[in-house]
Amino acid sequence: MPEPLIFEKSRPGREGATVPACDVPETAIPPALCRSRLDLPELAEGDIVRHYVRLSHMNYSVDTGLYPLGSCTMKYNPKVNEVAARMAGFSQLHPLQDPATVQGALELLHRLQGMIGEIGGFEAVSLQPSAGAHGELTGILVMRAYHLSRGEPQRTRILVPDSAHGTNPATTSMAGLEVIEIPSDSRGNVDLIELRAHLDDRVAGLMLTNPNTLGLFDEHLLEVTRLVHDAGGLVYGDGANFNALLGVAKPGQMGIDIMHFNLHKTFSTPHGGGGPGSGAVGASAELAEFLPGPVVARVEEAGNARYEWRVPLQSIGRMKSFHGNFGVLVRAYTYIRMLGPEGLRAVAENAVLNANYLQARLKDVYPIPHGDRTCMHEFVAQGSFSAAPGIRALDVSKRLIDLGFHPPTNYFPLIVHEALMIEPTETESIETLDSFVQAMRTIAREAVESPELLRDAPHSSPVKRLDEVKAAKELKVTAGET
Amino acid sequence: MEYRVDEKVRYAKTHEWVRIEGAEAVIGISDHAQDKLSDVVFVELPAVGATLVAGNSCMVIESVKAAEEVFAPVTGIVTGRNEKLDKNPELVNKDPFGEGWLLRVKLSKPAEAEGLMDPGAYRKFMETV
Amino acid sequence: MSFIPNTPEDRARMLAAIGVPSVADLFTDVPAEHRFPSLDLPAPAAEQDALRELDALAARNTECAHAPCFLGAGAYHHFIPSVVDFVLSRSEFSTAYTPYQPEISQGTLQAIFEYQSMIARLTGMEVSNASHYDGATAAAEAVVMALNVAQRQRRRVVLSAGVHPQYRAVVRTYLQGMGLDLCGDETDRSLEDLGGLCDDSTACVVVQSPDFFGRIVPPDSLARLAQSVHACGALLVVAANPVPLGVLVPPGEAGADVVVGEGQGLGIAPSFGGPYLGYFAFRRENVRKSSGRIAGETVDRAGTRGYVFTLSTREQHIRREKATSNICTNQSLLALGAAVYMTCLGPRGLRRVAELCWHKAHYAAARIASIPGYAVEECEFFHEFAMKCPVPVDVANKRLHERFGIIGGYNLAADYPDRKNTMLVCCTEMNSRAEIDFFTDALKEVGRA
Amino acid sequence: METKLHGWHVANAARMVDFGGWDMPVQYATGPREEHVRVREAAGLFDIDHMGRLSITGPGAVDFLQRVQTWDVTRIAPGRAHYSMLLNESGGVMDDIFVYHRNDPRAWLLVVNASNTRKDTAWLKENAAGYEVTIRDLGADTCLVALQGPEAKAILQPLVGDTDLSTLGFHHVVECSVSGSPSTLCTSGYTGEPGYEILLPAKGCETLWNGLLKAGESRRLIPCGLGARDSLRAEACLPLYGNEIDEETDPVSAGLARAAVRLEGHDFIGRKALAAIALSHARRLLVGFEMRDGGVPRHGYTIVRDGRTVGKVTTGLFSPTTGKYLGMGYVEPLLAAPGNEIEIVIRDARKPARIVERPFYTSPHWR
Repeated sequence: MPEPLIFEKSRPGREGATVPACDVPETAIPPALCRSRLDLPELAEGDIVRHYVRLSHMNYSVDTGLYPLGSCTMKYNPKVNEVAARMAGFSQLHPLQDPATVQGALELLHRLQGMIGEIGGFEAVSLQPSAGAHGELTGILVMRAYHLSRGEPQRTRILVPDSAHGTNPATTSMAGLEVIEIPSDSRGNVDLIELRAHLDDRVAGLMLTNPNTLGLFDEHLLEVTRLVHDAGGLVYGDGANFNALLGVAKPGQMGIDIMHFNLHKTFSTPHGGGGPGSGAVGASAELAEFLPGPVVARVEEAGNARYEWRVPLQSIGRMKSFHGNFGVLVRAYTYIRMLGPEGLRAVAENAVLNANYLQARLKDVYPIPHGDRTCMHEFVAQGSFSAAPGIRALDVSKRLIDLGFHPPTNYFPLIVHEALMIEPTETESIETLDSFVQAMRTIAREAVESPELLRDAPHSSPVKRLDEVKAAKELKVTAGET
Repeated sequence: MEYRVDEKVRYAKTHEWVRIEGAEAVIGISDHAQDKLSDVVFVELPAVGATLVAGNSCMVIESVKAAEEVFAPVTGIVTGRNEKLDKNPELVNKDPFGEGWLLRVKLSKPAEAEGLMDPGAYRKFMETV
Repeated sequence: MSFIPNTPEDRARMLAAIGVPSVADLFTDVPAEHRFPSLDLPAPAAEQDALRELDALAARNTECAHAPCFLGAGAYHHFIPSVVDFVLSRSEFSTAYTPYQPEISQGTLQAIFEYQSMIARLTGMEVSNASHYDGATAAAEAVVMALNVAQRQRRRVVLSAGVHPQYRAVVRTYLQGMGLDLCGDETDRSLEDLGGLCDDSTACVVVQSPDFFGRIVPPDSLARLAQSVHACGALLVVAANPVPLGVLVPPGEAGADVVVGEGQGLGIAPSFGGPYLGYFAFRRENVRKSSGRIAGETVDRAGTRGYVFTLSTREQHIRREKATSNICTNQSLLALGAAVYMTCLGPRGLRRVAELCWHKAHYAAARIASIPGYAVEECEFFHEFAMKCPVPVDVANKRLHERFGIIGGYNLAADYPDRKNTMLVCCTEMNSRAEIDFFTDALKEVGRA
Repeated sequence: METKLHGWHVANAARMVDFGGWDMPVQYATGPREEHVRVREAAGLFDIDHMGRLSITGPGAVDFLQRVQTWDVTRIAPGRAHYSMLLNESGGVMDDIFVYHRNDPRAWLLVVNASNTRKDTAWLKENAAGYEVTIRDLGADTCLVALQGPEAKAILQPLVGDTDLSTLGFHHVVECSVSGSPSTLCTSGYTGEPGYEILLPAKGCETLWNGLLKAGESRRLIPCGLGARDSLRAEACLPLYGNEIDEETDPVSAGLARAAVRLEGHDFIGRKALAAIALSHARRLLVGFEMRDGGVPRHGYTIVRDGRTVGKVTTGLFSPTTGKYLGMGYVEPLLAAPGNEIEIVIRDARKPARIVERPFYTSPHWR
C-alpha cells in the first residue's frame, strides 16, 4: 500500500507546531522584501508522525536484518553512540564559541585525533572531511600541495588501480590532476610490471584501496609502496575497507603516506540512509602541515593542559565549514572507547572470519574468481550460472529481497563480470550467516528450475522493480510537476 | 545475436555509421552500438556549426547506467542535428539507421569516408569483438 | 564483546568450514613484521563508564541552550519540535544506507523526493538535489556546476565579500588545482561593482542574502544583478539562509540560477558545527550539469508510483573522471530532518519563526543604538547586524561570558581585518525579551575600558 | 670586505660590485646570460666565500639548536643537512640558514647569509646562555665555493678519490679530500640544479679553485658571478634574504614552512607566534607571476588589481631558460591562487600578469 506524498495529505489551516507569540515590539518588514506565497504542507502533528513512520516501514535497515553490502561495512550501530551524541553538552554547542567555553569538546576531538592516528599509524589527523570521497579529495589536494612545495609542479599524474572505487578517478580530476589506470594481476594484486612502467617524475602518487575491492590484501603491498616512494611519489590509502585491518596492521607503517577513514563504516556511526558520515584523514609527518585546518592542539601551560585550534602551517585550506561532523565524531569516539585495543582487533578478526566462512560455504554454487585466496572482510562472487543463461546478478539480488535479506553490492568492482560483492561484517551471528547461505543456495536452484521467480523478483517488497528509464526520460524530481 | 547492418552506409571501428550524401554526410550509431548501450534516455548533440574531427569524441549518448561517447567518424562542420531525439531519445534504439540518426555534417575531407569499413567488413569486424 | 556474537565454539565451527587452523591464519597476506601491532589506546570501557566519561567531557562545555546566545555567523540556535528527533531516531531511517535497492528503500527515497520539493518551493527554484555536506561545500559544488555549464571554457569566478568567509575558503580549496581567476571579495563591493567584474570569461557570480553581515539584498537589485550576469552568459549563484526565506522573496524569483545554503536552521542542532545540511537548488535546464544525488518519480512493473535515484550517469560510479563531482552520498538523515521540520511548521509557522527573528533582532539593535560607545551599522538587516564596540570583541565576549554567562556575537575582525571592534550580533526566536534586555544592559558594563 | 678569491676575480676581468659589504664578482667576461645558461646545461663555479660559517660544538649542541632554529634537528641524520631559519619572537625571519650534521652529534655547522653573519653570531651567542656549546666562526680558515650544474658530478668525481659521489642523495654531507685537501662536501646549492657546496681549507684555496676550473674545462665549466646566481635562484623560486624574506616576514607567508619549520618536537624562539600567524589569515602570501605581455618587474614595484594596490614585487627577471618575464611578490591572500589576474605597475604603466605555480623552473637533471 503506497504512502501518499506529504503534499497530498496537506489541508489548508492545519498546523504541526506552535510558535510562541512575539514578546517584543514588532518592527514592520518592508512589503517589497516579502514573498507572496510558500507552498509547504499543512498537517497536524499526529498525521505527520504517521506519515514518516509509514515511510520508515518501507525501508530495510541494519536494525531490520543482514545488510551484506560490499565495501559499505553495514555493521550494527551501538545505541550508546546515539545517547552520547545527543548529550546537550555536545549537541547544543555553537561551532564558533570561544574555545575557553568548549574545552570538553576540544579535548574529545584531540583524543580522537590521537586514537585514529594510533590505529592507522599516522603522525597527524584532520577530522574535517565529511565523507570518504571528501577525505579522498583532501588527500589528493595534500599530495599536490606537497609536490608543489618541493618544487615539483610537473607531478600531475595519479595512478589508480582498475579495481578502485569510481570516486578515485572523479576525485583526481576534481583536483586538476590526471588519472592513469593500472591493471590488476591474475591474483587480484596491483600488477607490478604495469606499475613500474608508469613510475616516473610525473607521478604525484598512487591511490590504493587495501584490502582492495575484491576483498583481497595486496600480496606485494610493501613492494608497491617502496616502488612509488623510490620514484618520488606518494601513496594515498582509501580507507573504505579498513574494517579488515583494525588492530591487524597500521597502514602508516606499511608505506601509506595519507589515508582517509570512513568513521561511518569502520567506527560504526549510522549511515543515515546515505549520510552523514565522516572521512577523517591521517597523514605522515611529512604531510602533516598540509592537512586542512583547524585541528585541535594541546597546550601545556603552568602544568595544566589547554586545548586550542591550530591551522597546519601550509594547510591546503578548509574542506568544509566549522570543524567536521562533530556529532559523528562523538559516536566514533564512544565506539573506540567501548572496544579498546582488544575489541578493535576482535572486530577485524571476526569480520574477516565471517567473510571467509560465507565464501567457503558459497564457493560450490557461485563462481568466486579469487576463491582460492583467503579474503579479508569481503569477497566478490558472480551472479551468473551456466545452467541458467538468462539470469544476471541483479536477478539474484532482487530475489534475495524476497527471502528477507538486503542484497550485496551489484556490478562492482567493474573488473568482475556480474559481480556480487558480499561483506557480512563482524556483528552477524553464525545463525544469520547460515540462513543467508541457505537463501543464496535456494536462489541458485531457482535460477535453473524457475528463472522467472528471479526475473520478476522482488515479489514481497512495497514496490516491484522500478522503471529507471521512465524516471530518467520523463524527469520528475519535485511534487506537483506534470 | 544477429545485429542489423545497413548496406548503404560505411562504419567506424567505434560503431558509428556514415551515409554520404554529396558534400554532406549523415552520422549515427549502429544497431550493435545501440543494443550495447540499452535504453537511451538522453542525447547530447553538438551545436550546428561545431567542428568535428575524425576520431575525436563529439557527443555523449546516455542510457540509465552508461554515458557513452560518440566518436566522429569523419571530419566536418555540423549543419544539422536530429532535434527529434530531444523528446524521443528512444529513436536511437528503435531505428538507429533511420529516424535515430544523430548529425548531418559538411565534409571537410570527403576522402576520409573511404577509410571506413563497408558493410561486409563491418560484419566480419563485429564477429571479432 | 557485546557487539560481536561469535563465541569460541562458533569460531571453531567456522574455521573448520574454512579449513584453516586459527583466525590468525586468515591474515597471512599481511606482512609478518607489521601483523598485529600493539595499539596504545585506553582499555575498553563498560557502557556506563564510557557514558560517565563522556558526561564529564560534555559538562566542561557551555551549552548555548542554557546560556543567552547571540552568536550566529552561519550556524543558528532555533527551536526544534520534538517530532523531528523522534523521526530521526527511527533506525529504519538512520541505519539504512544510500538506497541502492529502491524496492526496499522507498521510505528514504520518498522522504528525499519530498525534501527536494520543499527546498525547490522555499527557494523558488525548479530542481533541488538530495543535498550536500554543508552550506560551504554546496557553494563550492555550485561553482563547479557553473564551470561545467560553461564547458570549462570560462575561468573567472566572481565572489562577493558578503558570502560567508568559510564558504569562500572552501570554494578556494576545492578549485585550487584548476587555475581559475577567483576574485571580487578582496573588498566589500556593491552589487553594481560585482556585476561590473563579470565578463564573457566569467562562469558565475556568487552573492549571499541575507549576507554574512545580516544585510538583505533587495529583490529588485538582485534581479538587476541577475540581468547583467546573464548578459555575460554567466550564472548567478545565491547563498541564502533558508529560515529568512519563510518570509523573504526567494532568490529564484529574482533570477538566481543556483540557490545554495546551510540548512542547519531547519531543525538541525548546532552540534558544534556538524553534521549539517547543504541544500542545492537550480534551474531545470542545468540538471545534467548538476552534482549530487537526485530522487525522481517513476512507476514499478505493476504501475504503482515509486521513487528512484535518477540521472546517475552524472555521477562518479559511472562517469568516473568525467563525473560532475566526486560526491557519492548526501546528508540523507539531515535532509529528512529538515523535511520533517518544514512539515511541522508549515508555511505559516516558518513565516512566524522568520518574523520573530526579525522583530527580536530589530528590538535588540534599537536598544543597542542607544548605548553610549556602541553603534549599529546602518542597513536593511534581517536577524544579524554588525555592532561597533568600544572595546575589542574578544574582550567584550570574555567579559560577557565571565560576568554574565552570555555567549556574545562573532568577532568580524577575525575575517575582515578592517572591521576592528565589530561584533556580529544574532537574534532568533530563542532569545526572549528578558534575555535581550539582559544582554544590552550587560553591554553597558562590558563597554567600560 | 674581500673573499679569499678576490685577487683571482680581479685578475680575471670580473666586474666587481658591493654586496652586503663584500666586494664580489657580479659577472665575468662571458656575461651573466651565458653564465646562467651554462649552469643549466653544463656547470658553473661560484665563489660563495662571503657566506657565514658557524660551527656549533659541545654536549649541549642539540638542545641549543632545537631552541634557536626552526627545524627539528633530531630528524637530521649524521651526514645530512637541512634548510632552516632563525626567527625573532614575533615569527619574523632573522635569517634563512643551512644546518649541517657532521658525523658527530656534538659538532654541527651552520651556513648563514653573508649580510647576516654578524647579526646571527651575536644573537646566537646571546641565546647560548645555559647551553654547553661553543660557537666558532670558521670564516677565516675555510673557503666556501659552489660547483653547480648537470656536469658537476662528473667534474668533481676524479678529484675526490674513493668517495663515490653517485651514492650521495640531495642534502648529504661528507668529509672528503678534494685534490688532496681535507674538505666538507654538501650536495646542495642555490641554482635549482644538482651540485655541490664545498668547504675548502683557506690555505691554497685559489689553487683548488683553479684546479676545479681546469678539471671542468672539457665539460664547459666556467666561473659564474652573482648576476647568474640571482637569475638562477629566481627561476627556481629560491628566496633571497632581503627580497622574499626579512624580519618583517614569517615563513608561513613566504610559503617556506614545510621546507624550514617543524613545529612539533621542539620549542624554538618564534614558535608561538608562528602558530598564531597560521590561525589568523596571513596578511599576505608570496606568489610567483608571469607577465602576459612582457615587461620586467623589479623589486619594490606595486601590484594592483581592479585599481587597488594589493601587493609588492620582491623579485623580477627575464628568465633565460623559459624565455618569459617572471617575478615573485607578496599579495593579499584572497588573490594568491594560481590563475588569479594581477597587474604590475612598471613606470606608471600597468602591465597584465597572471599568478602561476612556483617554481618557474624544475631541473630535469635531478633524476
